[in-house]
Amino acid sequence: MKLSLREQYWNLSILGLVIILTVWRSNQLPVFGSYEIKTIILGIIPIALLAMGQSLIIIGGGINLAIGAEAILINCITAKYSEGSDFATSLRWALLGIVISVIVGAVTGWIISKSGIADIVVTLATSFVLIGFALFIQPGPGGGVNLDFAKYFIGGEDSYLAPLFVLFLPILLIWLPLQKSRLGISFYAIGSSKDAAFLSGVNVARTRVSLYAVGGLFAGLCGVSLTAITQAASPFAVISNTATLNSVAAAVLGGVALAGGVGGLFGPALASLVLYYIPTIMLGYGIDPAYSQIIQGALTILVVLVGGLLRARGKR
Amino acid sequence: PANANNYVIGVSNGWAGNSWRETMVCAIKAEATLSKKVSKVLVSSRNTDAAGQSADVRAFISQKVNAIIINPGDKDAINPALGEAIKAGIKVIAVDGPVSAPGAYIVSNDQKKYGAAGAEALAKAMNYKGNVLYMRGISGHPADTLRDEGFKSVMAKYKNMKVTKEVFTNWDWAKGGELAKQLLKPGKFQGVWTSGIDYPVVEAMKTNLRGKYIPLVGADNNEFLRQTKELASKGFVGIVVSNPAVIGGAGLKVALDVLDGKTVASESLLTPTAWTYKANKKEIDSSYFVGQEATFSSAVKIPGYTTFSPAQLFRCKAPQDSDDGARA
Amino acid sequence: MGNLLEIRAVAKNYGPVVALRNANFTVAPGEIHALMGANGAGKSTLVKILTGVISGDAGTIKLNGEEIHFTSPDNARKNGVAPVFQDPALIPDLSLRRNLRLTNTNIAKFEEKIAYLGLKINLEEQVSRIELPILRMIDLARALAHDPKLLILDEITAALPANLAEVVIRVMNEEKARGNSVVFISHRLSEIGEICDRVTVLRDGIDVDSFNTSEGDEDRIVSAMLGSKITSAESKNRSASISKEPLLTVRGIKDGDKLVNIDFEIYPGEILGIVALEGQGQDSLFDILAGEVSAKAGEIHFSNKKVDFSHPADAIKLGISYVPGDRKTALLPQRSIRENLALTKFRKLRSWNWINQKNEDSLVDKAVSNLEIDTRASSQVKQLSGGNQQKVTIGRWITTGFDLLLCFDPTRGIDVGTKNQIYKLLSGLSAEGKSVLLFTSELREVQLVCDRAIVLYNGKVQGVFDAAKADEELLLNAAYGRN
Amino acid sequence: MKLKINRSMIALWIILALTFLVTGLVDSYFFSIPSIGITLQLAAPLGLLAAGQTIVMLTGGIDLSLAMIATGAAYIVSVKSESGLLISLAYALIFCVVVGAVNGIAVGVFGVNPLIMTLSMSAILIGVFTVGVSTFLRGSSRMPDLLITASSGLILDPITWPLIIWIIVGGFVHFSLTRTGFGRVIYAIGDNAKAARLAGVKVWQVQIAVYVSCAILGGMAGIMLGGQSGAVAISLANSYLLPSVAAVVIGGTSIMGGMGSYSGSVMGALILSVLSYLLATLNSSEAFKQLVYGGIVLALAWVYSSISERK
Ligand SMILES: Nc1ncnc2c1ncn2[C@@H]1O[C@H](COP(=O)(O)OP(=O)(O)OP(=O)(O)O)[C@@H](O)[C@H]1O
Ligand SMILES: Nc1ncnc2c1ncn2[C@@H]1O[C@H](COP(=O)(O)OP(=O)(O)OP(=O)(O)O)[C@@H](O)[C@H]1O
Ligand SMILES: [Mg+2]
Ligand SMILES: [Mg+2]
Repeated sequence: MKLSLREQYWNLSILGLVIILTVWRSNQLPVFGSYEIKTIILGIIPIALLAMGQSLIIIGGGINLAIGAEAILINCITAKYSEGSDFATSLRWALLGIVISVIVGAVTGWIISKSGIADIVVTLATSFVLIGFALFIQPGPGGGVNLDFAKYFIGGEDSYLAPLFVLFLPILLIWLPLQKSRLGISFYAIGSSKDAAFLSGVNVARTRVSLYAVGGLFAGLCGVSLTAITQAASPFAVISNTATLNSVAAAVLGGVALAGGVGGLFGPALASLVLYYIPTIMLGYGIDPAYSQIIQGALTILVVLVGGLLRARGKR
Repeated sequence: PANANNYVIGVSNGWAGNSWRETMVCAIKAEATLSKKVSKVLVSSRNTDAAGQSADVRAFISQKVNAIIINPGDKDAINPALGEAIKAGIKVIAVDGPVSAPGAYIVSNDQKKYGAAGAEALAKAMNYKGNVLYMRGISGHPADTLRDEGFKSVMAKYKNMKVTKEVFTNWDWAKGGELAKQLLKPGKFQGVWTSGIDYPVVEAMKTNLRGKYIPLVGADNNEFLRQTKELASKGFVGIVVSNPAVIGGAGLKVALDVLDGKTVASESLLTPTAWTYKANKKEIDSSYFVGQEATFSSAVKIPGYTTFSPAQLFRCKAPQDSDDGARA
Repeated sequence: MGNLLEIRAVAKNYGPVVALRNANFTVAPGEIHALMGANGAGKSTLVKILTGVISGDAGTIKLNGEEIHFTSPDNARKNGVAPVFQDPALIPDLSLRRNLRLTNTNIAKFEEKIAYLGLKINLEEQVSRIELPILRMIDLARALAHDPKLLILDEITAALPANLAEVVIRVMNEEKARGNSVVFISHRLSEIGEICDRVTVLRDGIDVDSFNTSEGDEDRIVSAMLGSKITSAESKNRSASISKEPLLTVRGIKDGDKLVNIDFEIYPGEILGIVALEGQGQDSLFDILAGEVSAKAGEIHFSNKKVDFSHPADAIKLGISYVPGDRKTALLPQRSIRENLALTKFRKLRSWNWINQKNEDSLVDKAVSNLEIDTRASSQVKQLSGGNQQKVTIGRWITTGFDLLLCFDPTRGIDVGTKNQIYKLLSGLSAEGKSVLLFTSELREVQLVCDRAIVLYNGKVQGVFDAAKADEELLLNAAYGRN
Repeated sequence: MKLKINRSMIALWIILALTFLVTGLVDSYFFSIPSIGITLQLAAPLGLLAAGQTIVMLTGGIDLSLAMIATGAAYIVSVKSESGLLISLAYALIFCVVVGAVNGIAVGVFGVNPLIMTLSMSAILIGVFTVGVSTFLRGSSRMPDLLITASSGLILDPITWPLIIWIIVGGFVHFSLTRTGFGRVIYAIGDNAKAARLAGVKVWQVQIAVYVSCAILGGMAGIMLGGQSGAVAISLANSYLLPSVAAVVIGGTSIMGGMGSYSGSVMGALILSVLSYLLATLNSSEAFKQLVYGGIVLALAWVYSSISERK
């Protein structure tokens, strides 16, 4: 599929930024080898997967403030029932967790369609409900996972291939085919103009259910990867809220328009790298982390501002 | 291979925007500066989950720090990353809460005793009878679970004392105050135990009980110390349980000892004390800092571990920030 | 021979508003059938029910004698009923190719139809970058690509320049020649008589008349549409009263795009018509005069003073008011008629004043009764039909007061009755000494309401004409650059 | 129009009455005069936050920095109170105006999406205050006694000072929105900013005024929260951010802008406060409470929207 010009520019600028930051970071480190690369990829997997799910939903004209809670719930489910288990059990629970996440997403989409309440409101409420469920299942930190299973996510020793696959397989196996399919186009359609989409024969309600279900798929992947990376789970609302807000920031930095209908998943995946690098590079200099928060906030505003100005110029 | 006077220390704090944690970090910086053995303290402090803290730890490994001081959000979940660190020869010191990674050192307040010490003093103040409002921290949080164990073990001893209401404040000051206002009714409770969310509860006693104070267990928060002092004459019994934030400094001390090749116990637990104004007037008076924030953790030294003065702590300068620092 | 389409006793309520009361409508095979009716008569609602966009409250629909109930436009298209809706049905953020994918349209066939319509189109182009008239043609080509037995065109010509409107008429005739049927909705009476076989007129949700065009004429349509309240527009003839001092002088305006060099002037009390084919830069000329965008070069003088607008507020302060072509850009869709009418009163942040309810009531009541706005759905302007919405956008300025009114195609998609009201309104304003700059896509309006007209072509003023001499032929020739 | 608003308000009244009754059944002390006084007192800061959020949401925006603005204002007042109450309040006011103006300029002039702008602003403020607590904002964060009284002082059961303040400020907000030109343009730019511009409204000026007003209301709420706690921590108002949005939304204000009212948000704030009381008194696990809170907010929004949509 051909990307729109705007999207190409955006992705290229973000890619440029990522390259600059990567060089910067690599200069900061005594060695920049496969362990360091693995470190970076593992550092962004959860937020990147979540950002992809969020981006998809925003593209479809929605927003999911419960996406972090969804991931935490799946994290809790899989970690609880995979603790001390063999490979097959861990795999089974991982798959089941993803299925549950898809169902949770679909139900969320269904509620939004059925009730006619704004996405923000519904997902604000479901975020409490999902954390409630997570607390039921795993009242405190704990759980575990089969180590061989976890290896498929975190890789062995210094190899970064496994995490790289975890990061890119969803894009290759889910996003690329989806984007070419009629369903994927329908996501853009309902995000761009619900009325026009309906007149074009898109079943808006059903598409929204699928939209949130696919978003749930990414949240589920995020939850499973959390289980694999940490080999445990923690059911805390603070964590899920932070993750959700980061996913929105990454989506926007990645060129997804909050108005819907515009953007892709490559940009947000790259943007989560930017969000990882800023504090990490500042950390490398021993700068007070409070400043990195200020810089990250200011940079986000700046990127969105410049992007907005460029877009306004492009329209003329 | 690091130069003995040039250690680089990484600090990972997974919960930010809270003065206890800020003081903990400042204590690490102050102690590191004083030791003259540290060239840099790299701090990552943000609200994050175990995956985020693992990422921090791995970034420290890439950075080849000599030791990592971590305040873990989770006992087990950071183990994969900490394991990699220990394997790479980096010393790992967990402060405030434990980690289960083999080879890591733990410097922590004894949270079980924290729960018990406050409960014991509360029982005494309540004359071993009456109803207790039990205001915990975050449901499922390891420290909360340990404190609960200690608290309940004491309560079990006294047949005439009953926990009639148990709530979670999420260690949120506004929420704690709100809960206290919603729950404190005249005559309903004879004492309150809080997991450190203390001073708003005293405010709630003023409004709800119209000044008829009941004993309250809190932590060594600056504002609570003040209330304990000033309201003592009005019949208020405040029980101050120490939970020093400067434990970060103790963590740094342990880190340096380990780096210097000294033998250090794998677990150092500090025993909390419970003060009341009647019994510990001197300690409370000397611990209260007039010009400090309400939530400031007032215990500014841990004998045997920390060496900085309050002023040095308040400066909060890492070696790389100081004009006299070892090296930029 | 049976009917292709048979609609019986269809009804639809939107809450308290009855959109369709009892509508009957039949279309024979190979017939071009005009569906007429005043604004709000229920034409679009009927189309939407027929094509499965919404479901009716009552009634039956038969296609080829079989009762059907389409659940979506897609469903309708698959069954040989292809609609072109009044509102564009293309997704703005998607490329054309992906839009076609969405409607399961055969690309090759679509391209063939595009060629057949005489257009050239890049399938990768994003829809939001395509101009409205071309979008309407694309909508048409897409409908044709589904090989419909029944083609439904809801006010497709409203946004089309004359040349493209002709193409649409050619298409309808060729569909008919192939034995297919067309339902054609338009407010342009002149189009109806020439090309339609049969006319059905809706009034207040009821089909009040239906006849073969050979049996009746435009007057019959108009009287059926309007019931008793028939009015016809009279040509005006009063260009004598124009003074020598122009109110507005425009010199050498450029917009960096279509407009190359525009010069003209308007006198107090004058209605100046502007005529141009689609895309001659007329919209950006209006935007410049209204202070919405600034010109790249040139000068504007108003009341003998050079002016420079950086915001519409600057123009409004001087007495220049703007009624944009797209009502959606001028209205607050979710707010009441009252708030829409009174909006300009509160444009200044400084005027943080208490609203005088009584004053406002009388102001609003006056505007509503002057303009005969249908207030059945007064709580939200978006529930009004197009004509009533247009009245609100003009009414706002009448309550505010102005010296020069910029009107961009105010009668587009509006029924004859309302049109005549608007003509009368404009004439009345000019009699009070106000000036009007009127862009119109309906050439006959120049002689109906204007004193003079200028024709834009190639970014310049091609000619200035006295309305009395500016018949449609002359204007059209000038608009095509022939004179 | 009258009919529709009344229907929605009736729906909200019914919902409030139901939650009120259920809470009273669970905990009979809730019906006592002092308890009602406390509930209203606790609702006041939420009601003020919701007022700011309502104004912004009516323009189609959202202010996610509101909690940090509230906390910041309270922190500044408490730390600077040694230099005098009025001076410390003036500092807080300046802080609110500056932050609100930056939000408003970014949104109104540079077209930055409000969600992103205020989210980032919140991150920036957290950073600034974290640095500030140990440097330029060092000091005792105890609230001055006068403000503690203003935030929780009793006048005559169940009437408290915060309730009076809320009624006065809330009434001012309500009438500004419904009866003044400023209110009209707020609705106008939320409904269709382009149309408002064409009608001569300087949209950016309104946006700035709106975000500044929101920040000032947030600051008041923060000071009230600080007063109710007795002292200020830099996480003071965090847990009020989502409820401030929920109250507005339950009250029927469209998140897209242009539709809604402050009276609805007041009802939303009251409903959430009663709900919070109910959850505090329930003897159940945290998990269950989270479930119930989310479920009830969703159910309320759903019931409300279906009642007020049906005509
Ligand atoms: N969503 C709605 N809610 C309430 N009333 C509506 C709604 N949509 C349309 N109406 C009302 O239904 C009636 C018919 O509207 P419709 O759009 O079908 O008219 P129309 O014949 O297409 O007129 P026009 O030529 O102006 O487009 C109008 O009176 C209008 O006010
Ligand atoms: N099942 C349906 N039957 C009939 N019409 C429908 C159906 N679903 C949607 N529509 C129509 O499609 C349009 C958009 O539908 P949808 O219900 O998705 O909008 P909405 O969610 O109410 O819009 P918004 O999000 O703007 O409030 C509406 O005009 C509605 O009339
Ligand atoms: Mg119509
Ligand atoms: Mg219509």
